[in-house]
Amino acid sequence: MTMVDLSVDLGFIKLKNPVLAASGTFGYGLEFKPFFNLDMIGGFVVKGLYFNPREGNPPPRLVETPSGLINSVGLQGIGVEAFCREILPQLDQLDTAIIANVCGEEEEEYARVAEYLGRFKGLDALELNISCPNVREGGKCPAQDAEATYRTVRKVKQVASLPIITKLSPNVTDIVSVALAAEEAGSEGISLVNTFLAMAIELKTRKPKLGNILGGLSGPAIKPIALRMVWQVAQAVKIPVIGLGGIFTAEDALEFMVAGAAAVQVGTANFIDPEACLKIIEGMKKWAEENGINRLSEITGSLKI
Amino acid sequence: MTMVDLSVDLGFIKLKNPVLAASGTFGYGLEFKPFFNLDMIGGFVVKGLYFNPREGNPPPRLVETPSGLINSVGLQGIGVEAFCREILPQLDQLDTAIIANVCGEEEEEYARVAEYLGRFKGLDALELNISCPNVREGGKCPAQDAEATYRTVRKVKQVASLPIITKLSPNVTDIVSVALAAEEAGSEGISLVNTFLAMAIELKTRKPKLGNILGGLSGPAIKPIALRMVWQVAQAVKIPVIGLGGIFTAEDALEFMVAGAAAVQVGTANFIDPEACLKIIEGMKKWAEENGINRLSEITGSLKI
Amino acid sequence: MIIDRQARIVEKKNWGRYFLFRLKSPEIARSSQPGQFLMIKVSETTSPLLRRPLSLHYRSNQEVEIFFQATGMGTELLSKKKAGETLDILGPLGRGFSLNKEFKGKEVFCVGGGRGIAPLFFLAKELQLLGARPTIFYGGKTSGDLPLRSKLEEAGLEIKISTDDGSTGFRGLVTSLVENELQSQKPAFVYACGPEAMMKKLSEICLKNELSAEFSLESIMGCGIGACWGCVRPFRKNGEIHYLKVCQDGPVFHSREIVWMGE
Amino acid sequence: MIIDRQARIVEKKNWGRYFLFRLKSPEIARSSQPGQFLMIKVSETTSPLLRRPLSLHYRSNQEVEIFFQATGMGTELLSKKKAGETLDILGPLGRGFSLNKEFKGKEVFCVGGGRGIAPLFFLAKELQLLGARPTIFYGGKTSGDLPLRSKLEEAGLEIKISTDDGSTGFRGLVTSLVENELQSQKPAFVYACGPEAMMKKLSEICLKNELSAEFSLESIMGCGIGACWGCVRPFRKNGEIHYLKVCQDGPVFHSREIVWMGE
Ligand SMILES: Cc1cc2nc3c(=O)[nH]c(=O)nc-3n(C[C@H](O)[C@H](O)[C@H](O)COP(=O)(O)OP(=O)(O)OC[C@H]3O[C@@H](n4cnc5c(N)ncnc54)[C@H](O)[C@@H]3O)c2cc1C
Ligand SMILES: Cc1cc2nc3c(=O)[nH]c(=O)nc-3n(C[C@H](O)[C@H](O)[C@H](O)COP(=O)(O)OP(=O)(O)OC[C@H]3O[C@@H](n4cnc5c(N)ncnc54)[C@H](O)[C@@H]3O)c2cc1C
Ligand SMILES: Cc1cc2nc3c(=O)[nH]c(=O)nc-3n(C[C@H](O)[C@H](O)[C@H](O)COP(=O)(O)O)c2cc1C
Ligand SMILES: Cc1cc2nc3c(=O)[nH]c(=O)nc-3n(C[C@H](O)[C@H](O)[C@H](O)COP(=O)(O)O)c2cc1C
Ligand code: FES
Ligand code: FES
Repeated sequence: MTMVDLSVDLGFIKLKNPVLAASGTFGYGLEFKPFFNLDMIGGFVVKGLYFNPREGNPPPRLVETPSGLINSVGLQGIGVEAFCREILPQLDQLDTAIIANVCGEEEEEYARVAEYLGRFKGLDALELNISCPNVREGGKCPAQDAEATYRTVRKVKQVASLPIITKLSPNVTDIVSVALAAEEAGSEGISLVNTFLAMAIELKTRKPKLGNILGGLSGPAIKPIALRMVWQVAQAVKIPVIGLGGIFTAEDALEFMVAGAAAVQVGTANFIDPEACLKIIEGMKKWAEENGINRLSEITGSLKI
Repeated sequence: MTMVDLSVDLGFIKLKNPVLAASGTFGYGLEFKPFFNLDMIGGFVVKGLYFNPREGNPPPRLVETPSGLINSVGLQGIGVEAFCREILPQLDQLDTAIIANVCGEEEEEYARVAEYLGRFKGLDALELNISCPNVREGGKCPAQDAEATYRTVRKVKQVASLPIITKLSPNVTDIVSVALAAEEAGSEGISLVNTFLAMAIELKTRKPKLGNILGGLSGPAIKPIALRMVWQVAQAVKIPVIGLGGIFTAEDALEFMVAGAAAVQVGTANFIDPEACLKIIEGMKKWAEENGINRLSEITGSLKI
Repeated sequence: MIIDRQARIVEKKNWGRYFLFRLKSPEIARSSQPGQFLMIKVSETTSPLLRRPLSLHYRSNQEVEIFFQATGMGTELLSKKKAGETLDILGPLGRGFSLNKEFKGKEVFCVGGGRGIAPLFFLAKELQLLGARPTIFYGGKTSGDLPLRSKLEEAGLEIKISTDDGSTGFRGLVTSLVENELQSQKPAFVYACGPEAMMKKLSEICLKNELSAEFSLESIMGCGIGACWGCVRPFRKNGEIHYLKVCQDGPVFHSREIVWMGE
Repeated sequence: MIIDRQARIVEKKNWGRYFLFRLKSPEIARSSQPGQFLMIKVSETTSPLLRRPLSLHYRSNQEVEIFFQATGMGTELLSKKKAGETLDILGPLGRGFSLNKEFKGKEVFCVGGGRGIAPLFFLAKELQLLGARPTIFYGGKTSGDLPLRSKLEEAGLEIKISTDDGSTGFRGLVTSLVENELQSQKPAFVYACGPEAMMKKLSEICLKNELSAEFSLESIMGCGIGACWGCVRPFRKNGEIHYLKVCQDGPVFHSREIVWMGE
């Protein structure tokens, strides 16, 4: 049996395999060091970074739902300075792709964070998180509007020295138009989806279960919708698409690739199994071997209609 | 213990209890006669009706997903004439609310179907299905656009002798704006949500699992998103809101009411348990008794923020 | 149609990936016909969500039997249930095999591939009661796929065995075994259940030999009771092609109506 | 942190809604401290999705014990597992109780309400090894909520019992029992685990009596390993209020840091 080539060339970044850990589900990466050698995975996206430290949303922040999880963490984090000072030097030791997840209260802040991160070594790309439902009133975000998306990406491009992946929100009528706006604004890649705006109620108290009332739904429950969106976007854009949303198994990951994803991200699955990324990579390799596929990247977009 | 009053007055229709069976999941109603006395439930919405009979989409039409079901039935049905001739007279014997689900290829057809149905006795209201993702190319539907919603509802209102419930699609950026458009166009009620546009891929063959490629996701997986939308819409409109999406238990139904629903619909649950509606009603009654609630309708919109 | 939420597993048998449960469910047993099926709840949670359709393998006065292969998450979970536990079952559902009184004294073929044998035991027993002379053709990939062989033999049924690898019985497809047999005798009727490819081939053989046949088809089922329109397949009716519900109009169909996959 | 995917249930005990499992898991046993917890997979499907946090009730050389109450779907499913089956467990996690060598020869109180007794057995045994003199205050609604009473007694631990209904032991809240006891003796330290209201009340009693105390808190956990930021609660640190992770910075916190619910 010949060795399967798992590597993926996204143009702006080469990955040793197509599996990245998703932002907000892999901490700053170091949390997973006790479980496996981080160099084994394609890379990871660190927790969302605002310029300043943030306390995040009031608890409770999690609700388990049927095959899903709602979170309203609200991007609690240490801010970009502490990240570059304390965390990044440790990540720079790793031989895997490190992507920072860039957040902002308004367009200006995205640009400031992106500019600041560009001054340090250790990062391979920036993921623009214009799609977090846990920050603004009513869960609104720039990725819900093609024009706001274009403006934000454009502004960041002007100051960023690193390649940009724009992360889209599924809470839209027409995901393709937002993806096209990001592409036109110069984004080097697209990742989708972020979480679905959701809610849970505690019947006994008649109160929302989340301290923040609304939160974002992730996990296997959303996979069929995320897969549909990845397929639609991959057909429309020319830049590489990174697919995510409910990926728990190697089969899930492979389906996203067949739908058009060049790479995938694994989110909620890391919580249930800290070795999830590793197992998914192993499973993909095994599948490729069994199916006589020498270069895994060949299957991207191979859906037969 | 005093008897709990389960009845609900929607203004345009009185229900003996707030539980309706959802369109497309209860056949023409008669399918459930072997299981229980149909007079026990608040009412039911019959399968979607186009003017003419339809064959529906090619099989496979169903995919099971984590805590969800994707369907691409595509409104196979007998058409409005056969319905009024063969089915409606049987339904007219029942002492429960009967609602017809009105479909159309274009605005004209909605009006034609609504007008035709108004000539017969036996129906209590019409539910305008402007939100089915299984008919048009790419899953598009009028409910994805506030203006198209307004136009369609308006056109139907001009010819309809029965009250109108407009059924919304969750595949939108801003559900509230669509709900407001329906209200402004004269809709007497709003129901939400219809299914989420979704997809599944058979890895072995690299083909879509559904004959129609895309389908609509329903079931417990979508409940947290549906509940959020019902809450948002109920705060914005003055007309009664009927909530649905993944209701499987009495607790689920009660949560939708607390979020603002005046009544609820039960869909996919009917497939897993043909007695689902009945059990949910019983569970709601028990809950009301245990919590000293005399009129169940009091809890509508009682969410404490 | 009866929902029995407390059908107790009286006996459980297991051969590799194949399982047989005997369930106490007097009401369902009483009204069952061969070829009908049950919808079985396999989980108390919402995953897997849907009930699973399984044919009635046998029924006695108080009990029904199911015979199944663990192939995916649902049947896997079901296979872990133990004797003494209860199942939530719904049935009997669908239109079963037609049992023609004229078959009395006549030869009929029952052809089953793999787990497709499930409904044929009940059918063959009823055919015996009718005075017909059923022969069961029982095919599998290898000898391990024929766990019901001794049960069929002990029930005094005429059986013919085939395996793809020749590990037992005729070496080759069960359809070839049927073709061989047709050299020496023509049955009054053919019944079959098994993989789509096997049934399609058999239906061609029946056509060529001018034999009437009924097939029990599979389809992904949302409800099993005719409410979801999810289980349809195309069928020929009065010269036209229409989508019919496998759960309600079938699962047993006459060969001349069936449009085989890939046709 | 170790993932043991094959921790075999060596023994299972059951009293009403309460369950005790003894699990073979040498590596986890070796590195465990009282107050630490495990994250336990309760389902092979995606529903329930998350692992469940359960305290280490005891550990021996090769084995660990968990003691839990079946309250919802997850613990319900867990309670159906049988001896001989295996569990997928992750641990030991979190920061446990602080074991101060200076407690040697001194009286310490361990206060547990309901299932909150779980971590206190392991703790009390370690305190004994240290030469401290632990007294366990074990409170429940009624006598059926005190299933571990005889186990604690047999282990030679000093225990005091209360029930809300007086069906056994002191009639009233376990916190009142502690207050009574404080009339005659002041312990060197107080450890507690139980319902939020009980612990809040106890922390007030400790404040009034100038006692140092540690509490094991509960919180809904996404991961248990510090990766999701989902389990936070507000805590007092250097005069400010911050959200800390219960799974990583706790689950055991000093009473002076804790901001009680509704404060
Ligand atoms: C009328 C009828 C009678 C049947 N009788 C038997 C029987 O007696 N013994 C037996 O072993 N099998 C029988 N089958 C097939 C059996 O229903 C499937 O093997 C089973 O549903 C697979 O479920 P799973 O969760 O193990 O597999 P998964 O692949 O995980 O199932 C996923 C989904 O696809 C459906 N599905 C998958 N394969 C099939 C299939 N071949 N047919 C229908 N639905 C499928 C499942 O019901 C489920 O909704 C019958 C099918 C039908 C339609
Ligand atoms: C560090 C820690 C140690 C614990 N130790 C024990 C123990 O030793 N024995 C014991 O009986 N219980 C213990 N608990 C509580 C136990 O985790 C919950 O009872 C259990 O998670 C409930 O799950 P369920 O599926 O039965 O309930 P459900 O209500 O169906 O659970 C739904 C969700 O809420 C979470 N949840 C519900 N109640 C709690 C709770 N009180 N605390 C944390 N999460 C909750 C569940 O984990 C799940 O994510 C501990 C909790 C924590 C945080
Ligand atoms: C607890 C939690 C925190 C998250 N934080 C972030 C974040 O900081 N930035 C971001 O872009 N996405 C964040 N996400 C979204 C995930 O990266 C991912 O898009 C989403 O969870 C869908 O993938 P999944 O179903 O595999 O989890 C978070 C998700 C969860 C569950
Ligand atoms: C098989 C199937 C067929 C459906 N057909 C219709 C329909 O004809 N008209 C309609 O308005 N909604 C239809 N729906 C949508 C349901 O009425 C409901 O809006 C949706 O399933 C969400 O509710 P649930 O999660 O309770 O199923 C259908 C849903 C399913 C699963
Ligand atoms: S399975 Fe629902 S109609 Fe046949
Ligand atoms: S449970 Fe995930 S950070 Fe604590």
